[in-house]
Amino acid sequence: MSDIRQFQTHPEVDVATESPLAYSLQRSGAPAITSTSQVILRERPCLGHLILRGGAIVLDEALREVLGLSLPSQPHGLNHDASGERSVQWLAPDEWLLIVPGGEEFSLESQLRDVLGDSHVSIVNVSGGQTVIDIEGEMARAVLMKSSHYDVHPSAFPVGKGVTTGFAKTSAILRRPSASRWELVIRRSFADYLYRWLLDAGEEYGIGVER
Amino acid sequence: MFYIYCPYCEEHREEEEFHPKGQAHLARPEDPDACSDEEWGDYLFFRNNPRGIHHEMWVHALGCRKFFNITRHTVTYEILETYKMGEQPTITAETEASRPAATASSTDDRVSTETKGAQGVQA
Amino acid sequence: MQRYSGFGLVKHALRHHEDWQRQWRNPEPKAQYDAVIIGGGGHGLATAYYLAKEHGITNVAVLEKGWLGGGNTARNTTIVRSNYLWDEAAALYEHSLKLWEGLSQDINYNVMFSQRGVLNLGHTLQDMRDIQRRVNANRLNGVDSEVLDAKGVQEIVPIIDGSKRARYPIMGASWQPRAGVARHDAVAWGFARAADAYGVDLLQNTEVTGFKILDGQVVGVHTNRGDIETRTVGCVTAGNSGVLAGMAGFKLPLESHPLQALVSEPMKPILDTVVMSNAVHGYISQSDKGDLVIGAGIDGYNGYGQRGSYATVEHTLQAIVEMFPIFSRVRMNRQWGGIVDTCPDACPILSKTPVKGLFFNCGWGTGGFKATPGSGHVFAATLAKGEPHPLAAPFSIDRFHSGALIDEHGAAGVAH
Amino acid sequence: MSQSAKQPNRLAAGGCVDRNHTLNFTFNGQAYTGHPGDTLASALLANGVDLVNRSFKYSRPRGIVAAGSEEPNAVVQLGASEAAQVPNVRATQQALYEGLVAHSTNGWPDVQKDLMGWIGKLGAPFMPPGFYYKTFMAPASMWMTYEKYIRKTAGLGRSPTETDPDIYDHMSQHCDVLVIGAGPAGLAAALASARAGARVILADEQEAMGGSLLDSRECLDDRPAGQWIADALAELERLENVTLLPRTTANGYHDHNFVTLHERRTEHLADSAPSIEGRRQPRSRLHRVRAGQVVLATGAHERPLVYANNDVPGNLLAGAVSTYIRRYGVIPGRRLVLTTSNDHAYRAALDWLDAGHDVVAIADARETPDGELVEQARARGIRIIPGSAVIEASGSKRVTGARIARIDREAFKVIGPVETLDCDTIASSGGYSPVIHLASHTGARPSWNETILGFVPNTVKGVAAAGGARGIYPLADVLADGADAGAKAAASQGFEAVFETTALPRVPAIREGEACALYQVPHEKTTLRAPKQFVDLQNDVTAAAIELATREGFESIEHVKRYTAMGFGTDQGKLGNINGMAIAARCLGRSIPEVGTTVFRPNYTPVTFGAVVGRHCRELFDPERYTAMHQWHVEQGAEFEDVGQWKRPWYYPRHVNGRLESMHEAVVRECRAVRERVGILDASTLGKIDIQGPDAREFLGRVYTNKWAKLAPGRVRYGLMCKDDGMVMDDGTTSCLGENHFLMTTTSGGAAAVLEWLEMWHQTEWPELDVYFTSVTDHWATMTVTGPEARKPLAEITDIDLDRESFKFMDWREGNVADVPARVFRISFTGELAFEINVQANYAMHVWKTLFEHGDKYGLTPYGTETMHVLRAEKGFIIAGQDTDGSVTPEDLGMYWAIGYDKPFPWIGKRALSRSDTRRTDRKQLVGLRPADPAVVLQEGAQIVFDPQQAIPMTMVGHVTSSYYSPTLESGFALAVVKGGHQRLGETVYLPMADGTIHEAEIVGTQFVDPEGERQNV
Repeated sequence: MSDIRQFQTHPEVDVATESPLAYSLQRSGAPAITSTSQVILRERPCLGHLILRGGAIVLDEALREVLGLSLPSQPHGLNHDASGERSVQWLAPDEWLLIVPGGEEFSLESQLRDVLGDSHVSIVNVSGGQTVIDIEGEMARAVLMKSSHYDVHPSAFPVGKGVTTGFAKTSAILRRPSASRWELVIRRSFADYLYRWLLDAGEEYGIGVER
Repeated sequence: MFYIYCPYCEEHREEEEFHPKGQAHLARPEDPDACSDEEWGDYLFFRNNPRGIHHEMWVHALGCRKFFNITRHTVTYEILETYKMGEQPTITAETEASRPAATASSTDDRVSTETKGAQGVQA
Repeated sequence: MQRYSGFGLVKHALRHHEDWQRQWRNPEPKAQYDAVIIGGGGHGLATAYYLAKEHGITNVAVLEKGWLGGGNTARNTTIVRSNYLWDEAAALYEHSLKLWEGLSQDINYNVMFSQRGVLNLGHTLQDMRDIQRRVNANRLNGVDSEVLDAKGVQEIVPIIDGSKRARYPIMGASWQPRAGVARHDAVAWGFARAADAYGVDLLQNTEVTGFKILDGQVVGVHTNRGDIETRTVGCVTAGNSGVLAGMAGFKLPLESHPLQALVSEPMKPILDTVVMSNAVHGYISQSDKGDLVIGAGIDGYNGYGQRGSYATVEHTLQAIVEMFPIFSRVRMNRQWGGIVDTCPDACPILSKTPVKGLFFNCGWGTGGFKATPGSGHVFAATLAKGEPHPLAAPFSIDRFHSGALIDEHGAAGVAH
Repeated sequence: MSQSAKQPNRLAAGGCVDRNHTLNFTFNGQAYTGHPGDTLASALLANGVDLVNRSFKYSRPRGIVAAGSEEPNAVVQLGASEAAQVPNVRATQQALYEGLVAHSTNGWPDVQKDLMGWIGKLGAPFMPPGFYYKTFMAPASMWMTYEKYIRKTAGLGRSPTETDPDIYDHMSQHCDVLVIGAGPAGLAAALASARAGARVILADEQEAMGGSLLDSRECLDDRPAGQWIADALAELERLENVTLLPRTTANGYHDHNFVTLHERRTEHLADSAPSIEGRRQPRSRLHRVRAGQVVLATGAHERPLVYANNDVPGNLLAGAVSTYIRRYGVIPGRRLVLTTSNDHAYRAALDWLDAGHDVVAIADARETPDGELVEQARARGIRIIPGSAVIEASGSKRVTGARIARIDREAFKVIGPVETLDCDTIASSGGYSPVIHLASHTGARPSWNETILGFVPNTVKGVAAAGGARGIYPLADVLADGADAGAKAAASQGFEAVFETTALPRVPAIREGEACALYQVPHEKTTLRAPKQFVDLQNDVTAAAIELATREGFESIEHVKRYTAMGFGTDQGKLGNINGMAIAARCLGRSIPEVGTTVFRPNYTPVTFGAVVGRHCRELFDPERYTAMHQWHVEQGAEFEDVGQWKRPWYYPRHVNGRLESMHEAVVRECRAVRERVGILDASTLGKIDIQGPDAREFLGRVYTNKWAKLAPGRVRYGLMCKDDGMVMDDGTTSCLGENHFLMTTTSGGAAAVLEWLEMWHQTEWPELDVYFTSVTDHWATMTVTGPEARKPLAEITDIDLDRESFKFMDWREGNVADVPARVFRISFTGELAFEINVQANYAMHVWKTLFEHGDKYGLTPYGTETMHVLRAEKGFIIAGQDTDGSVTPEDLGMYWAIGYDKPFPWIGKRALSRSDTRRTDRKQLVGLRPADPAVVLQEGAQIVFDPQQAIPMTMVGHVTSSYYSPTLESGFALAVVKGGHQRLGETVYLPMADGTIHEAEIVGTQFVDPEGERQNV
């Protein structure tokens, strides 16, 4: 849609890049992972994040065509492509979050816009505004229970689910891509607060951070 | 602490994810300039404040960010239904008045599973 | 009326306290009164007292659906202050504060009005601008008020965390030395006893079920104990005003919300002033019994359940521990909720209504207790004359149509 | 030294304490020992400590009365260090640990020789309820002095004066069935629902689970109760769907089955939480439980009888006597008199005998007690005195005797001679009160049950009481009731319940005689003249006080309670409230249900603030939001300002001549840099909303006051947003990115509210408009390069043509800045030439640093919010929220140019501008103020008057909203609102200050610098 101004945010040359957690890892440090660490954190920085808004049917068709990925139509659905590197998650009846390897988002948006033509949709690149944190380990669930009021019991939160919910004193997207791994999608400006929160919550479980 | 069924997320969520936004079904006058000061003041400031069934708007602020309506009892705090924007409540003060008096669950009837309405009912 | 005094107490003690009189009668309703006040809380009882004392109108009934002082009078955090921003509000609350200052002697009932001072803290630059603005306005309105810096706050409350460590460090405060706290129940009982002595009938367990209105003039009320004739009705039913307005056929610009409070276990004196913070949102004082009395926030939804959401209590205690980290090991004993009628501009309604002879005194939001004597005083004058007392006049319902709101939300600090 | 010599009241055998290990503790400075398994109370009793406290009003000696959460007297100060002080710990609920240090909370100079006790004794007659309302009134000026002394005598323990070393946390829990209480009913309920497959949480407040079974004399399946508890717990522990929470009190029951459980994780170990492998662990944890169904298996509290001097140490609850003997192996005396209204209390006498000590007599208020336990007592030779009760205890610091007489309960009279029995312990039981507190928290009122002589709960949807909590007491029935409740709870959550009665343990039924109603025991003297008969021990409320209250007209139970302070203690009236109600009922000639019950509120037992706060304290009290350049600001030594949750650089003090600049110096330097050369601001905190859709433009026209129909792609416009009451709500610039694509900016503090505002209008009022809003605040980092030389550093690192003609004011362009794709906006909040650079935040630090690499030679100076404020105020640009306060319209601001009066759609706020009050010409309007003395910087918030000579109260006509020193003007200047100000340019106003000075200022326009707006176009 030519009435929308798309914008490639990635530089063509290598420049210094700082993920939302860059400052925090330096300021608060990254506790080493030890044999008694029951929780492990890992940032997956600088991925491509797109917010899709529009009708489910047109967006689903476009996404299938471009990525071979179907749009979760049910609330809280989280679909991955075969590689597991690309995912799309239901955020609201007219809103989805697409996460792809960093750098793919511009061309993906272009391709989607090409396919979507004049449909009334919105695609917004928010890659600089959020980051993903992996949480793993036997006490990962306990840390989540200390942080969010959402029910993270396996019976209520199966693999393939993702929700936007309250987390500490802000909100976050909480996802369960596999049985052993949780993902938090958090906003850049809150990243330091949430990092400190997670380290504090995980202290009694010997939380470690993989860099 | 309310447990609110979000009609868009199709599940119950904690009250802390929502913001109450006051009386539901308030329509902005089509032609504000045709309103008298009194009519405009009524629209701005005068609200229903019933002791009993109340229809109110909430937003799932920390979730799907959708606005929706709740029929709630302002004394018992029971949520009788939640419904999407644009829909009408199935439970109102009038429908409740015409129901047979609800019996409070007593010690003999220890687990009441009585439900009202189609959705958003407190389990 | 039996006169209370220390000497009298000794006399009664020698007689094993066997001759104490009732503090008020328990009369049967009469068929007709010159004025009926609906609501036997602090404001209603004060209205009755001043009607009798200042205007000589004693054929008065106070109709209370439960027990005297059982509404918000029994559930508030007892703060009394008058440092409001706008001229109209400051005048009304200062009028009240002046009445507080002689109240125990006036009604011969020790309401334990303790002028230990109130601090309203500022944590941001904008807070401090608002504080300066309010204090300057108070000063020029004749209300005692000054601005303190962080050091000044620390001097008055040594146990507060005045360090920069805090998430929102304390930058300063407004300080009203004449402000303080009072014993909430005693205010209702004292006014009740004093009004009763003038012959006012205090009718408990008497619930109004409707109004008799003839040609736009109120001529009586229906109650669960029969009908009562009167051509003057003052409605002072915080937490129920909307329902009564509905019975009279009109709406009010207010909503009833839960307002919560809590107390700690009693402790030895450690905090001898009142500390309020709008920015981190908590306010605290220590009662004469030793409890920390803490006001929580107002819940955002309508509610008549006399309870609110637990999260509100959590947020309040977070704020208290943020300001007073030494209280982390102190324990919360009890929490409760009141029902406050809130107006869009956080100011009350003292007004005539579309029904002649029917007056409303409501919408005090979270600020009602401190206004009790002043509210009763100007409302009594309003009922007696049929026209608003000059201090009440700006608080008419009309302002919501004209737009002349008295917006205490804006810059007045927390309106508790 | 033998065990018994060290702990004279410790039995040689029995109980669940570990006699092989000894724990040392001190009480009031005296060293004692106890054993693992003891509570502080049981250890004190084992050591023969009778006197644990002084009462708060009369300073009477007090001892331990109960064994659980209902204990009113044994409230102690705990903690070995100042920071670890805990006020008001109930000794009956505090597990003993090595090194425990406790003190009595009252008593001066100490609890034994309490001088206040004399004052209490002499003063008591003058302290009826409400005495302070009746005195201390003259002279009025003395009240604050009286109050000081009243305050000193109040309170129990003391607050620590140092910061708590411990941490606390919260945990969210969800379950199908929450069972509260792990006594027989709770265990049975948990087993039944867990076996059905439900997710179950079982919480119990005691150190060990088992409840009343822990001191039961009964057998289950022919085995001691302890073995059945162990089996049940073992089974529950094996089940994955069960969470067991011992030492966990359900303290609040909130709406929609939200229950707070307070788990004491380390309080039984030490006064400060021990670290494990150097990792801090929380002292306690608050579980925030959302339960599908709740089973209240909270049991019942025994009621003491109210007789004269019933507060002397050595007066205990009958059940507590059994608990101390059977659970802790402690005999709290040598010679027992039991006074009871029921069979169940006979256990205490049997247990006492089993422990090898004398039971002097049992005074039974019933004429013909005949239950099985009565028979057993008779058979063992205990003297039973029917139709009688203890009417008075003798002794002061310890019971020395019991005065017993025949009583007529109906007539409330002593009808026989008084016999005095020599004893050191009086156990009493007036029956049992189901623990209905939790059920009452959500507003359900209980009902009086005449059969069990107690209130039973009425519950709301999703909650059921079981066993003793609803007045079912025989053990077999309790187990069955619990199992039934558990099965039904699971079934209602969709779990097939497989419960069968055969699954229950066999318990032989015990034939019990009917209990009688007895609360206050009559005395030979009238209540007002008899020795004190205590109802609420903690608050020193006596039967006489209640009688007096009712005489004085306090007829509602709420009035009685408030006038006497009954039930306001830390025990919340668990022991005394029903007795108090019964006494009030007697005095008023009403029945107990007519008097009604008071409303129980959370908490069931008090909870520390720390536990409620959890980890939302200290550095995690509230989020701190940072921009992508935050680290740079920190490294530059910036001072920060809190703007909403953001930390924004306020100013950057530099070391000049070895001294750190003051704020004034830094701001003057920063202002000059911008006005004379070039400065840079981190503006990333501005809210940014991406708006897409064919109706985006129409939507903007409705929510902004000004026009948007013709804004072309590539252009930017300032917009003002009102609420529908016409008052300014927010402002910012919006750029047209494409025909259907806009980028809106909001104030830093208003971002979330504005986004919600847009969504609300779209979703609720105009869903037909095709438009979407997405927050991009965090995605873009924003840096404003501004000043006459702003082009120079930027030109060095961008491929964008910065020429003033091709890149005009209020244009935006795309290009690279420091090799990073950027959107650059030529907008200005300083009045100088300015470029606002937006880049994806991950590259922002690179761009920011590169700007400095190239900007140094031009004097590129970082400036903070304070300088921004000065510069914008010099230009008359408002800050929404500072220059406006919710009572200011766009017209009041004089911003007529931003009001689209003739726009076709009645935009938000338009109608309100024509209300009678908003049309007044004497509204407070925004103007500039120039102090007569240029050295004066007016105070922000200073009030303005026209006539400085007026007496107080003065007529105020406005106030200063923004005021600064301007290095450019070399004078102070201000923005203010003044009544009718727009028509008063050139007039003089006055600002009377607190110190008595009166400043004079001239009303001027709001633009102090470059009113023609030429500088932004250089």
